[in-house]
Amino acid sequence: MDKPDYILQMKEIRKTFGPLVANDNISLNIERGTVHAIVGENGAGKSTLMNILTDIYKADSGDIILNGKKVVFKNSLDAARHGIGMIYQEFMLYPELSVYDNLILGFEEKKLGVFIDKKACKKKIEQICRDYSFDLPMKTLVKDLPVAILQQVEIVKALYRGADIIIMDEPTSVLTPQGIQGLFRAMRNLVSSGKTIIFISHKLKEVFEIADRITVMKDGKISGEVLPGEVTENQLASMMVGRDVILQANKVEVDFGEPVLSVKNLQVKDKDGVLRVKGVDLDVRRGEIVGLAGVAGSGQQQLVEALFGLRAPETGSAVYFEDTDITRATPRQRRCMGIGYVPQDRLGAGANGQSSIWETAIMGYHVAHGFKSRFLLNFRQIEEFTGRIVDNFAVKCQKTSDKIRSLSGGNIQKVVVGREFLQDNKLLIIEDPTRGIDVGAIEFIWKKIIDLAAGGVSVLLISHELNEVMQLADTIKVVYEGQLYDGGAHGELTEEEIGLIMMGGKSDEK
Amino acid sequence: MLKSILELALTASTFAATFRLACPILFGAMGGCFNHTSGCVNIAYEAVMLYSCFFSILGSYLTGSPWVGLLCGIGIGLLISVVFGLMAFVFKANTLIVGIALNSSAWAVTTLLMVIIFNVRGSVYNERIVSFSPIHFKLLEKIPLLDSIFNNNIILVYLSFVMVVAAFVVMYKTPFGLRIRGIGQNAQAAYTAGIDVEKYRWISLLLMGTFTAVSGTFLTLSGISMFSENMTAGRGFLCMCSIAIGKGNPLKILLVALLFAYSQALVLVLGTLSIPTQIISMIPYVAVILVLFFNGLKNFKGTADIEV
Amino acid sequence: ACGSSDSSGSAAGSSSGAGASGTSAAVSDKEKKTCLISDSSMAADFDQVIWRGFTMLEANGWEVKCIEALDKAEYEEDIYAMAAAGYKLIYIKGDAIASVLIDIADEFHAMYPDVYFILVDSYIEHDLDFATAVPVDPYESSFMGGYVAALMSQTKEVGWIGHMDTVNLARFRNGFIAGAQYAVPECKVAVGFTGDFYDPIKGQEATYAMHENSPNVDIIAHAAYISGNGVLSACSELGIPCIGCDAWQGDKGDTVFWSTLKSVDLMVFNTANRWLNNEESSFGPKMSFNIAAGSVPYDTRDLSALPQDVQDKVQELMEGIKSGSIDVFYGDYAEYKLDY
Amino acid sequence: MKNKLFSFRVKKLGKDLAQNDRLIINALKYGISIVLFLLCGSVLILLQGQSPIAALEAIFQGAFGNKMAIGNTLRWTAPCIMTGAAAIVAFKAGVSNLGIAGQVTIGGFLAGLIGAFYELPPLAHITLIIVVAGVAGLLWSVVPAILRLFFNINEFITSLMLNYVANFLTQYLTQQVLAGGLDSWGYVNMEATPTVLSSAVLPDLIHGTSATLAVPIALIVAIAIAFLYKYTIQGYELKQVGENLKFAKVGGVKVVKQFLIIFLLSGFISGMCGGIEVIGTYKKFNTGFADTMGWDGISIARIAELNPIALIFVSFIWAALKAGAMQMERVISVNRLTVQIVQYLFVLFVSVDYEGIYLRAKERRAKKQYRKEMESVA
Ligand SMILES: Nc1ncnc2c1ncn2[C@@H]1O[C@H](COP(=O)(O)OP(=O)(O)OP(=O)(O)O)[C@@H](O)[C@H]1O
Ligand SMILES: Nc1ncnc2c1ncn2[C@@H]1O[C@H](COP(=O)(O)OP(=O)(O)OP(=O)(O)O)[C@@H](O)[C@H]1O
Ligand SMILES: [Mg+2]
Ligand SMILES: [Mg+2]
Repeated sequence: MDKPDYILQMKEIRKTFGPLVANDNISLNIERGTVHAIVGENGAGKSTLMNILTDIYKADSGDIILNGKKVVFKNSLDAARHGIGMIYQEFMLYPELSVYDNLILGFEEKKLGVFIDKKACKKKIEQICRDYSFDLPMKTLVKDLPVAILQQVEIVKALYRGADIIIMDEPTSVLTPQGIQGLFRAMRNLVSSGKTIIFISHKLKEVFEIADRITVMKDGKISGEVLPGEVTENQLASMMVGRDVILQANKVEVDFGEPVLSVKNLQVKDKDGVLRVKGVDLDVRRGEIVGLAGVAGSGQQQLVEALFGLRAPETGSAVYFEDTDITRATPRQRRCMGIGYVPQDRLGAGANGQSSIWETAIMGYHVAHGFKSRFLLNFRQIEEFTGRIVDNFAVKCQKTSDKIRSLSGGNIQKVVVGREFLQDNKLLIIEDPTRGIDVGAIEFIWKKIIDLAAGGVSVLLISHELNEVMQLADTIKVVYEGQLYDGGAHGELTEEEIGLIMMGGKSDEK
Repeated sequence: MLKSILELALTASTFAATFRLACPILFGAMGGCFNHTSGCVNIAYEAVMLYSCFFSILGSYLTGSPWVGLLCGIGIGLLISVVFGLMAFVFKANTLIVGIALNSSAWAVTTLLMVIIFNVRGSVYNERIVSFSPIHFKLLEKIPLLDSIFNNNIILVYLSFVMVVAAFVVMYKTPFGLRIRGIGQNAQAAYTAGIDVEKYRWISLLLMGTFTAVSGTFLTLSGISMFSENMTAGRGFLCMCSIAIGKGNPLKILLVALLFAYSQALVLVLGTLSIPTQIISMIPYVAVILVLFFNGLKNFKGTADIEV
Repeated sequence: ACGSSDSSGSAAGSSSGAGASGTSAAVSDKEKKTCLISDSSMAADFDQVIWRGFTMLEANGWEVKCIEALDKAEYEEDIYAMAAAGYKLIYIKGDAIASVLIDIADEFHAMYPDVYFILVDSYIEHDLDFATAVPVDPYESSFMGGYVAALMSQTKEVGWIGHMDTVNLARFRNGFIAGAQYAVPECKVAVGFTGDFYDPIKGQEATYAMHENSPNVDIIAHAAYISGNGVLSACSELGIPCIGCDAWQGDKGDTVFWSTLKSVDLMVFNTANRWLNNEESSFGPKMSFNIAAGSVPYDTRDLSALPQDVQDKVQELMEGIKSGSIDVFYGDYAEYKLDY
Repeated sequence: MKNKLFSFRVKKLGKDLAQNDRLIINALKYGISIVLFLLCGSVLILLQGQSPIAALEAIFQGAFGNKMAIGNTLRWTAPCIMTGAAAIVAFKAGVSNLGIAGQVTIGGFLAGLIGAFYELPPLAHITLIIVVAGVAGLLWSVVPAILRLFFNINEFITSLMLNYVANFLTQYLTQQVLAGGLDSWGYVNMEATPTVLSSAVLPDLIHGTSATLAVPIALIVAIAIAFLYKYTIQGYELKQVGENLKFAKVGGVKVVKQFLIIFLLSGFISGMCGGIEVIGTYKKFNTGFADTMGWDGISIARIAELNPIALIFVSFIWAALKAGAMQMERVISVNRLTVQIVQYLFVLFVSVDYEGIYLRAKERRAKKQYRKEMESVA
């Protein structure tokens, strides 16, 4: 075939947000029956482009050509009717509805013209599950499911809607290696049965594994289009960032001191009263990075909440920080003692979306470090500290009184991380510090974490990104079903071995 | 004393009154539950109801037919909800404030209209205002207790209970209800599912306007055939509370509405004993707080906390 | 600005006409101009009755105006403003306004020496020589209502429905009971409340409740302001004869056969005309407008529709009260006697 | 300027496009609202067969025409500021306190009691009354606070319901307990507590008018709130708690304490407002005097965009309208309800999201411009 069979072509797409040009005359061709990856830095405009494709945003100018015909979507429904399905970076699910309701919502089969035809819907879903080998608990409420399953729900949803082109915006960011392999199997399955997939990811290794063709975006423009065989991972990374990046943490040897944090028999219930952490013992020594790996929903969330005083542990649990009993201490007390915390959910817990950058930047600092007066805000000090974050972490912003929401996700993350890193903490609890941020930023944050530990700060790193844990941690622990399993020291076990423990494969070896 | 309280509280007439008093709360609440579930903070029930009270009697006065009155009431209810919708959805105003402004001006507007049209203050009463006539079921006559509780009410009373079933079916058995629930939980997700969120919000708002207006018509044309200033007397807020307590589920709302109606009925029968009316009048409001309290007991952990 | 009288009122001609129109013909140097400053909304039936006095005046060529002074802060200004606008006879309803008048009396009188005040339905103590307080006690008219109710009742069991337990309402209730038991000593009175001033639905339901729980009650009277309209319509529906309140409510239901009136409308009409004839010096600081003073606690339309023997008894009672031979505060009810 | 943040802002002012936009948006907002307000008002007045000009003149006369009128306007300003401040404290921190009216009622009731039945030297008496009224309002707001904090029950409904309870409770206490039960006939005015002693009466601000010291007290409250939010750590924490609770909790803010403080502060200000109204204006507690005050307060606070300084001006205008409306009714035959209607129409008009509309329009224009340029290039 000399003329490729393009299912989708985007021509000269332009989209601006106020003064910002998110997509600058982008043209993109997608071949039928392939996995087409799009990579790029944070804020390069990938999500925006996809949102234009699904008519969430209207392009300022440019055309979309689908199956050789120019189309103008009236709304998202219209886009979906044309066979474009999207799995969003942030899941588009309804927490209080069952999986079944989540799947059919908006595309219900009807009987008698007005009622939902449950049987017909069910049949259709079962057919899809069988064809692509998915297994979903239909009656469970979505809020009770782990992320890996939610991912599947999203895919089945797209298929249920009859999508021919499935867009996946960073679908792997919360999956285990096994989960990722499962997803890839499903993707290959889909492609082989004629579906087309647009795959957005920051994880270049995965891109190389699955993609048939890779488009690189930078600053709202397309900076190159390559085949996976043509370039190396490092070449691709430098195409994205515009300079060389080494996605490798340079660990330095340090002597660990005495335990800073020691946890004895920690038991924690979640808000519905289910015991999620079932007797955890853990020591973090001075200067040590302890990494916790685990599938989402294994209890690490409750573990972290208990360690930072956001959730009360059960009686019998004990947590010591530098020999002080902090089992019942409040977050405020912990902050004053020198414990910092980078929460996973950056806009939910890390920052206040409605506030300005400085208001987010001094949260916690104003407690632990404090101002000259106990009652008044000291704007000189605020400006000084915020400025340090902006400078040290290269936050791209116009002024510190801007709304934090006006920053891109990666930059928000930098503000949050910077706030905790620059506070002279003795112990840092870091949860998913690089979720959804680009390689350049990841490299940067990794370096900061290693520098911190080298400076004598203890770090407890909880990440869904196994690679991250393996790269950074001196000691690896795996959380499975509320219990802690040994994952060996740095470099001791392979990714596959740890992945197996995460799935409960080695549960005897406690 | 206690014995006579109990006796009065359990007589058939108290239940009959409950049955009737629940009607205006139910209409408003069943109409409004979709609006609530779609995630819209709307407190304008009082306004819609009061306007509808006035226009119902106006319609009935002009034509002598309660049905025309009902239509006029619904018409104005729709108009008010359109105003609300314009402000809330088109001009993106804060819905709480729009609700307050509508509620607070409703009394002034209807009173002014009453002065202009009927040239009276206080209340409008006129022979030309015709109410709905009660329906008599021959079948029920033979069952004494049911007869005294359920028989001889106007059609709206029965319809209000049919509404509960209808609202339940729509909420849980139709795409419309499913979508409304989805929009309330994650409007963006619904939008990406190609659902015209605005349209559904509008529909649910208009439903609220329509049925809350029927509540208003019930107040004026259920036999008393009159309009008086501020005659809704806080019923709109009771609608709103029962929706919120029932979390938008029509069956739960029914229970809450019956509780309110029952405590209102108690006020009337207990007045014959010499318990101060002010104390009895507190019952419905204290009942709300108690219901919420017992509902919330399961959240009690011994310490003050805010779930985040 | 305040709505005019109840469209169905037409009371001018009908309410007994005691000492009415003849006087206004007299020639006077005074302008026929008067106003009312009330501390409550004209929505209340009682205010409507007062206002009816003004519409009667208006029909006789007076210029009338009313101010709903709903806020305490404006009372003083209202008084000055109306005097400045040339009103020389000012009716004040509400003790709060009256007490403001007393506070500013000296200053005001120096500025407007020829303004005269009538303090409507007020028991306030004062020593002003340019004001007269005219209390209108609901006790007497309720007594008359109870009296008629007991006479008309077959079962000798009557009902009474009020709005809320307030001290003022207790006078309505006790007057009614006293009257009923004066007519028929063994008469029973069932008492109910609507719990709300403005909610006719509750009036309706309270009536149903009374009908169910005291099935013997065959006549129901109300004193429940606007909620009372619900009582009347429920009575019409149930076919129970009933008694209205505050204004002639014979038009508000088929079975309303009596209305207990505090005839402030007549008081307004009377005093205005007497003031026009320069008789105000005879008013004194306090002028009671009870039956003895010419008040008529019912509407003649109602009276003429009663059976002849009841009519006679009512007339007899009226005469007795007027002459003082009948004491409405008999027996235990003496404690309700007010000392004017 | 001492600190950098400020100098940074000041430097930007004038050049900054966003600053320019803000000006335009505010001009649009108040311009459109006022024009619509005048238009609707005129139509309503014309409908009643009167001249809008005369009505406006009367309103102006009634609000600022003479010493008395200014006093009246000021008198109304005070409770508007106080209830508005109570609303700002609550709503800025994310608490839907719809119970302001109830808290005002309870505060007013206690003020009436202490004013009438305890004797103290004037200054001590007034201070005691204001403090006790505030505490009473505060205690009344504790109920929804506890329900929220211990049982996770939204305060939206509980606080609203407590308004009715407060109203009936004070009615009961006034009419039945204080008046000595149903069968007594002691007081002249049954709807109110006895008049307060002269030592409890709040002194006049302008002699011979109804403006009392309530006005400066209210001003102090508003300014204190402004200071609290702008310059104090406490205010910073309150704001963060209101905008993102989890963020604040993770940041080490004692959220339970802050939440309680919000409720209590809001309740305290409301209660104080009740006390000041009673000893300043009415000199006794009238049942139901606070019925609409809560809604008014929330409306005013929203018009002021939850800014305590703007609140002062908005309250003043609101009060002027209220005072003017009375004069309008006296002078010409326009029902004062007209003013109430247009007042709330104004609330509707200002509540429109002009910022969003303006920015969207601006973006559309920019895009059109771009498309035109592209076409002309092509
Ligand atoms: N709704 C919006 N309003 C204003 N700016 C926006 C909006 N959505 C995106 N942007 C901006 O547009 C730019 C491109 O954003 P986009 O989300 O497309 O980036 P991305 O390539 O998906 O980045 P990431 O890898 O972080 O997801 C960013 O600078 C972002 O801040
Ligand atoms: N893009 C930005 N976003 C937020 N804050 C910034 C930004 N750039 C600078 N600042 C802050 O503003 C302050 C002053 O800005 P900047 O360094 O540009 O000033 P300058 O003009 O170089 O110095 P000076 O004002 O002292 O002459 C700094 O403290 C810095 O923290
Ligand atoms: Mg993205
Ligand atoms: Mg992004």
